[in-house]
Amino acid sequence: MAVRTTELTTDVTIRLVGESGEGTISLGELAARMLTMLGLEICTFQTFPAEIKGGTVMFQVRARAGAVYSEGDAANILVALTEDGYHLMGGNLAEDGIVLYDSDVFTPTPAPGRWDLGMPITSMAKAEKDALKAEMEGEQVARLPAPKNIVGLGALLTLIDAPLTPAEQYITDLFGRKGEGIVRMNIRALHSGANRVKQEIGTHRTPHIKPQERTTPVITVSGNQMVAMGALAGGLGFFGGYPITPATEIMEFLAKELPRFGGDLIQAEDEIAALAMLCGASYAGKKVMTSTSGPGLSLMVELINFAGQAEIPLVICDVQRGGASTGMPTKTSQGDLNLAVYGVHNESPHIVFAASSVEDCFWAAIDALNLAETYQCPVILLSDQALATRKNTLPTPDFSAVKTVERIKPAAEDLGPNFRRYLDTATGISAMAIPGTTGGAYTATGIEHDEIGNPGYTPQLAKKMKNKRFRKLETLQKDQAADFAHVYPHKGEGLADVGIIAFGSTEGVLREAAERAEAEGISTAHLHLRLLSPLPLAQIEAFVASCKTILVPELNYTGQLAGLLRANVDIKLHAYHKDEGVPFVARELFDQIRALASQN
Amino acid sequence: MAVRTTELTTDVTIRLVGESGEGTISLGELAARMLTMLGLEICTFQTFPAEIKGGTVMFQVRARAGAVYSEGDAANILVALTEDGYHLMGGNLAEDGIVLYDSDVFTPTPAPGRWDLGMPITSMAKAEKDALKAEMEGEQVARLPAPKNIVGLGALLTLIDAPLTPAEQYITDLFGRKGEGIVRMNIRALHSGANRVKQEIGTHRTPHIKPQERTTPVITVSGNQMVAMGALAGGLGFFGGYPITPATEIMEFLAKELPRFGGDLIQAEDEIAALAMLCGASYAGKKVMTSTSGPGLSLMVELINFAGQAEIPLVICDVQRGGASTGMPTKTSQGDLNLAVYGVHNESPHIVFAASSVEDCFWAAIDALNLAETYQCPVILLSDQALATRKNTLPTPDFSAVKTVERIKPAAEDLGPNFRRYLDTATGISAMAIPGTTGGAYTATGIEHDEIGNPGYTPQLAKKMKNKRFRKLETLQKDQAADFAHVYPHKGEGLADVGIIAFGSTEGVLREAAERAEAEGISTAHLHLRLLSPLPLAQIEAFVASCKTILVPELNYTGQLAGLLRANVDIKLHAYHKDEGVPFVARELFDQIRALASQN
Amino acid sequence: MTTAPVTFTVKSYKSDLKPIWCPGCGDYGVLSALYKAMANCQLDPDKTVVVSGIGCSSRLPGFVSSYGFHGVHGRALPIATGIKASRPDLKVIVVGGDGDGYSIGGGHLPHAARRNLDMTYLIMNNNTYGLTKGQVSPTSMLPLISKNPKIDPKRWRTTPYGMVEDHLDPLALAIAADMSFVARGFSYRPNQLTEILTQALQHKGFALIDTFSPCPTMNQDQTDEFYKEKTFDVPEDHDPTNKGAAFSLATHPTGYPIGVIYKHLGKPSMQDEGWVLHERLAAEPPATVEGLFKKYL
Amino acid sequence: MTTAPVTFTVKSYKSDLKPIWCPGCGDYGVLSALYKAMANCQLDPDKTVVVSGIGCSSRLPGFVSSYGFHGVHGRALPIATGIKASRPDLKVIVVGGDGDGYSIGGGHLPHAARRNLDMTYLIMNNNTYGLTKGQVSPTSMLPLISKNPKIDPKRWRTTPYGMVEDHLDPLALAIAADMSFVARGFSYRPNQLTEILTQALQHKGFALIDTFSPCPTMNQDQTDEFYKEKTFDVPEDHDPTNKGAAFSLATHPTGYPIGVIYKHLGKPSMQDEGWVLHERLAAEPPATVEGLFKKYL
Ligand SMILES: Cc1ncc(C[n+]2csc(CCOP(=O)(O)OP(=O)(O)O)c2C)c(N)n1
Ligand SMILES: Cc1ncc(C[n+]2csc(CCOP(=O)(O)OP(=O)(O)O)c2C)c(N)n1
Ligand code: SF4
Ligand code: SF4
Ligand SMILES: [Mg+2]
Ligand SMILES: [Mg+2]
Repeated sequence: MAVRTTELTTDVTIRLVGESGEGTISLGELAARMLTMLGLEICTFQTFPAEIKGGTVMFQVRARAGAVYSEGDAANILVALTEDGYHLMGGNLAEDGIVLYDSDVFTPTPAPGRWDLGMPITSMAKAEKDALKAEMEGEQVARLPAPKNIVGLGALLTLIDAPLTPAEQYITDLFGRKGEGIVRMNIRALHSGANRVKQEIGTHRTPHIKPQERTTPVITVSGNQMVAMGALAGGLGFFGGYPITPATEIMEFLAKELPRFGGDLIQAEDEIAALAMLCGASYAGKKVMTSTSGPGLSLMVELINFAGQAEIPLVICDVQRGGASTGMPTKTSQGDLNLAVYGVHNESPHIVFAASSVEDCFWAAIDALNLAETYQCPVILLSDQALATRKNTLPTPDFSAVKTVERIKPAAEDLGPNFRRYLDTATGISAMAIPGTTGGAYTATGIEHDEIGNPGYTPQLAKKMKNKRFRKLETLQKDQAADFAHVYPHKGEGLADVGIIAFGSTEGVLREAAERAEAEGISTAHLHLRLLSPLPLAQIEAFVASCKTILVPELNYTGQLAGLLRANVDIKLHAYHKDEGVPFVARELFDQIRALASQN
Repeated sequence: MAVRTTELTTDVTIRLVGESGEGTISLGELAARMLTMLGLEICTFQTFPAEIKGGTVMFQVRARAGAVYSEGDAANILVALTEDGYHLMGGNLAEDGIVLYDSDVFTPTPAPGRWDLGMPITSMAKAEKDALKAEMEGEQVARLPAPKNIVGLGALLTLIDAPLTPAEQYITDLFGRKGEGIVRMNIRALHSGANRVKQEIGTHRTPHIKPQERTTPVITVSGNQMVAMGALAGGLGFFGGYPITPATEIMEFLAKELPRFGGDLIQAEDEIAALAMLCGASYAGKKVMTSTSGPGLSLMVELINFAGQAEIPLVICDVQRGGASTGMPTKTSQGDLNLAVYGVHNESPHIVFAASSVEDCFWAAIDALNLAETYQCPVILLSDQALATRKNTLPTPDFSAVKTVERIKPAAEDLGPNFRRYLDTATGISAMAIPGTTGGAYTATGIEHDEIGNPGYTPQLAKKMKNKRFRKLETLQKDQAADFAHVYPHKGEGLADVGIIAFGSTEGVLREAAERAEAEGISTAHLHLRLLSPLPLAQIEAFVASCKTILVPELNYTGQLAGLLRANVDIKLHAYHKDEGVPFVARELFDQIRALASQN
Repeated sequence: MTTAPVTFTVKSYKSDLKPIWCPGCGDYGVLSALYKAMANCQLDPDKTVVVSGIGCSSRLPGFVSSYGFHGVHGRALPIATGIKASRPDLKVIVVGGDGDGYSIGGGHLPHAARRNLDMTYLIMNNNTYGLTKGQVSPTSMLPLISKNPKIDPKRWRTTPYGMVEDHLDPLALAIAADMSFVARGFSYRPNQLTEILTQALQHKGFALIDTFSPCPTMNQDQTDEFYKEKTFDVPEDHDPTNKGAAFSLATHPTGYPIGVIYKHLGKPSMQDEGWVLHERLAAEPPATVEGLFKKYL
Repeated sequence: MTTAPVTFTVKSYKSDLKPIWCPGCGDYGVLSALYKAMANCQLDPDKTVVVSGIGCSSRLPGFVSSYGFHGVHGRALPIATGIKASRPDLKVIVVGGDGDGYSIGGGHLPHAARRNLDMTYLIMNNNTYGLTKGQVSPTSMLPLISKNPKIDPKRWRTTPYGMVEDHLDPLALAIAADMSFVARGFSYRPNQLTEILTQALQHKGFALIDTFSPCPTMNQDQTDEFYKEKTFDVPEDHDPTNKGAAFSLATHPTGYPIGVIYKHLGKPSMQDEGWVLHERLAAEPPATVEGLFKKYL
């Protein structure tokens, strides 16, 4: 056997493509799990077909010895289980990339620099299954899927020169209750994949990350899971929702967990009913949330406006997906910003907030529930498909930092027959009686109304009450906006060559691009907005003043954040936007930064 | 009898206030009719209570010898039938104004300069009714309302020194079929009102407009009526709608007339169903329209986006009303601009258009239907409560100027099994087969799709097809935008002192303010936008370059047009906005212009 | 009826806001029957929420001195569901019009039946859209006997050539949806209506009361006289727990029964199940987010 | 059945797009029965529109070579109404899932019945949300016999502690709404389904066919075996024009009838009335906008 060259690296990206429902995702998840067990930090990304069954799926996992900002770009290793998958998602490989393909299925046309490693994965897996069948007869074995994913896992781990022991242990745990035979088959499959790679490896260069020592344990979670757990930490009491990709997982998670925390969840007949239920439960005193995606958010517009006008706290987590209308339900986008900010007829106040990372999903859900309570209005929390399904290794959140805001109850002396629920105060915020409170009875209404809640339409009243409601947003801007505009300052003195303003799930990939720019001598500052409406104007203005030029990158067609900024701030900016269903990669953002810097 | 002083004027504003359902509106309409018959041009304005019955109504009619731009400001004559009405809407009188009040009901506190003319209108009307009862017994007479409005009419006409003969004729025609007795009672009531004024007039100064000679006949129509007639002229084939104030009248008008033109109308079960029906009927080959107001527009968001994505032509006339949510349904506002422009999740192309005057409502409806057909997408046509209920005297439209656009049908050679409904063309516009066309079968869909209409989600396809759809808006900007940005240039040389950019129903009152400014030496240009999305960018830029400073006045809370302009054009502007349920008056706009000019 | 000591009287439920309905509007009668039924049941105004949509009838919550929720058009039921599901200790009464409840909001009805929460839904059915001034509603009726619109079709403001759509039958739909209490009232029979409402308020589960409430301003066809003529009392021997019988009565070919039409006693309620669940989970060690995260280590 | 010369065969209706349903999905059977029924009726694909909402089943229009309309979730019926009302010459077939038709779109059903346009609405009822991967649907069923959710409640992805809501009964609701043709099919009885669909396509008025169409991927409870066991043929002597009998059959306590359950023959259709109107107005002098303006002089 010739001697392999393992390339010691701190950063490896593995992409897996195959047919949906054929184990590609489970192979990816297993690989991610193993990399985590080696002490590495991981970030994953997956895209599904919108087809019910069939269609190409892609799973990408990136592992680093240290914080990992994005799911990576060019893959070091591509595992291709189908020809379609290979053609659709097999582009963008590292220069010395490796293609591990199922030679039972197809053979890729060779490309220079690349190592194409063919392996009859299907027949190898079938052989293991047949071996088990020979050992133990029966229906159960016959119906088992052949362990293609485990063969692949063995091969993959060997390619990156990782030990097999943790995988063996994991397989034993995972399949333990299915019986000893099945464990045996899978362990054999693991080794069969591994051995095959060892045979083929020759002098090929393969990447190898040194296992790391972990001092504190990490969790591996997705954005959707973190939103759900943040909502629980934030005191959620009621959830009403309607299934929709890619938001359903939040509801499914909470269906299981919320009742354990004393809360209730209803699957409503549609999104309108879901939001109406939220309005009712919030009025009744609960902290409430729903999760949806674009089509559902569209249906909620009328009631978002109502809740703004009637001053009812609630949170809508909008997990953005690709395309207008039904569009591309399993792809990603940041295209709902405009609808979230402007989507009410006439005007009532509401807040738009965006989660920027898997970790932030937890905190953003808590912040959103708190903002809703504090300012008594709807909060739209933006996530997106890429963020929602992205898995990261993270330290367990610091629970001592969790603060929750409780509803402002009226003082005893204010209660009585003329309780002024909509009292016109200096902050705009007025106390809200919860049904059951003696002397707190009032009628919540979407009609223009006086302080008591009685309908009224004079110009004077309209002006006074609209000022009252919108004053709450001014209070927010004064009191809290600074907390929600995160600045990554540039290194060095003077103005930054390039300032980046962005929101949402692009934070990580932008950090990566910015660090690369800094490394190449372009000083780069980055303002990442969690609060999008009302905008933290003072913070934006200060940031703009600290940069020579401003780049606003976002994943939508018309440049919605750029428009929002221009509408509200005196700003010159360079908009970079596209909306093709896939996330940014660091390289293209770096290119944008470099191009802008060179124009300075 | 002392000698009266009639003040010859070219412009008189009469305001009537009273309890809803008590004849105030009918008195106003009669007065308007009489003024029209005197050859004057009129403009009316009314506000209703949102209460079902009861509550104060206000009707204002302004008459001029020559074009009348707005419903006027300070009233020359206030007719107050109730004390509540007097207090609520009785402010803002001309310095030498006259208050004609029903002294059976209340007596206003005198104010300097003003002439308060008390008249026991209720008892005078009752006396006439009793007289008739004495003449002819019977149920029918007993149930008649006392002719308070006719007593008031006689008084009003005499106050402005107008002849009674046209009114006598009109009464005879109007009540003729109810019997001779009723005609008699009303004519007596008319004279009783008139005589009472003659007795009281003394040396008081009263306004008098000289009757004009009309060369061409005029029509007296409202904005809602003109939208409906424009739709008929534009070739409307199907209307689906759901009642909502203040848009219902359009549907009610068309329920009667559309079938006579061969079209169909359905009152749907809700606004979502209404718009869904439009999608179906348009796909089936008809020109389609619905009318609604804010809450209904909110419910339509999901399907507007669908129609943009599936490229289905349709028109939504949004008659804006006051307040967010249910708000102030009978008041006016320009608050739905943001929702109309930005109200879709992710992004699909649609067009926002605004009617600027009662006359323009006719042409705007035609333009909207034509734009929908040409660019195969939804067109939102903005009107508002003030414009919808405003009545103007106008020449009958020039029908030879009506042009209608027909659907682009596929060429015979393009039909067949692979007919490409969504062909990616240079203009973005592709031919649309109508069901029944042999070889034209395709599936319209809101999922991202290829040229045939088959679903597809690759980044390449998403990009190509989104470009195709949005290219249509670029074509519109290139080919037609200039037609939809009306410029009133300033008089004189050089830059205008003040440039006004506005949209919708404020056109008239802005013309008035601008002319006043011109008269006072402030050169004022005015760009009135009918097309709001996509914006006619080139035209706006040219206009901005022709002015020293820009004023953007609008009737909403946050300055939506100002934001839209800033988001899209490099512009410095002064926003003036408020949203209290009532239209602008010329004086406040003039004040804004003057203040701005003085800062130059 | 309750035998608890009388703490609340009709006056306890009257708010300071004066109803703004037209003279002669049927909704006045409904409101006063509701006050009486609430007093019969001794509902605590501070623990009661009256929920509505938009319409003339939907202004009712403002006239009751309890907690109120005046929502948007057609969404009273899901709003009420949110209140009741999250706060079972509150009494929830839902009110509104036929347009609100059967047209734009009609989709929510079967699902309210499925959940069977303890709520009373009182529809003031005037067979038209009152507030928007007289358009056809899904219950706008053709002269009884002939349902054929060719015969004397009613000309509403949106059907100037006559109605072209059949009207729907709320009671039949309610029974088909298996609502656990289905009744019809008539505002011009105040005592009977009070009695029906009292029963409904005491019913365990979801109760629908379709109440004829004439709109003299916009509907001159279905006047109080019309209803007086066309309605009849539910026969003494009618067994409301017999679904087939209830369906026949509801679809009676020549008249409109007034009274309790259908009852599904003991129909499970989402709420029972919910509470059983909460009780069951309450026995488990208290859940914490910290604990949850352990799964993801 | 039609006796016209055969111009169109099953092949005429197959499009180039290959169905993307899971192996074993009931929708395959429905699609092929639909092809056959269309051939039986000799529908011209160029004059036929197949309309749907969103869901696995709603992908069907793409697999038929006629005109198609793949709309948004829950709005297939009003879309189809717009097509049919404005183009009565077209044949309109509406298809979709139980979530699409009975949950988000359920509010449109009674109004389709009221209008009674000539349309066929074929619901592929798999008692779950297929496309979003297995949540509870309004027709998600508890084991028959006991409707009490306490007994072995089905744990869907959004009801992990068991279902807490009763399921609704589409046939009973359809009869209560007086739809003029109400039937149930089963995709594993292809010939019967073809026959029912053929009748429905030939029916004058609105026809609903609720069709059991198993989803082996997401619903392992209501499998083809389950349906085979629990369904029975509509008895020979059943009179579908008897509304009461139809209601009893639809609400049968121990099984699910397959066949034609209810027919309201001669129920007026909005379309008849519409056309009568058009004919009547066609006799008047042609309307012009110029003429209209004369009223406002
Ligand atoms: C989304 C929406 N669409 C339309 C309206 C206008 N609207 C207000 S009340 C109403 C119907 C009223 O009829 P009904 O519910 O029967 O109540 P009623 O006034 O007859 O008591 C309508 C269509 C609205 N407020 N919101
Ligand atoms: C407004 C909206 N809400 C939610 C969704 C997500 N969604 C797509 S299909 C579907 C339900 C599918 O169930 P069903 O209609 O029974 O069809 P099946 O897939 O079972 O055939 C849902 C909730 C959507 N597309 N649009
Ligand atoms: S319009 Fe009809 S329903 Fe409304 S208040 Fe008047 S009478 Fe009552
Ligand atoms: S998920 Fe179910 S309904 Fe959807 S295609 Fe698969 S088997 Fe059919
Ligand atoms: Mg009504
Ligand atoms: Mg289904």
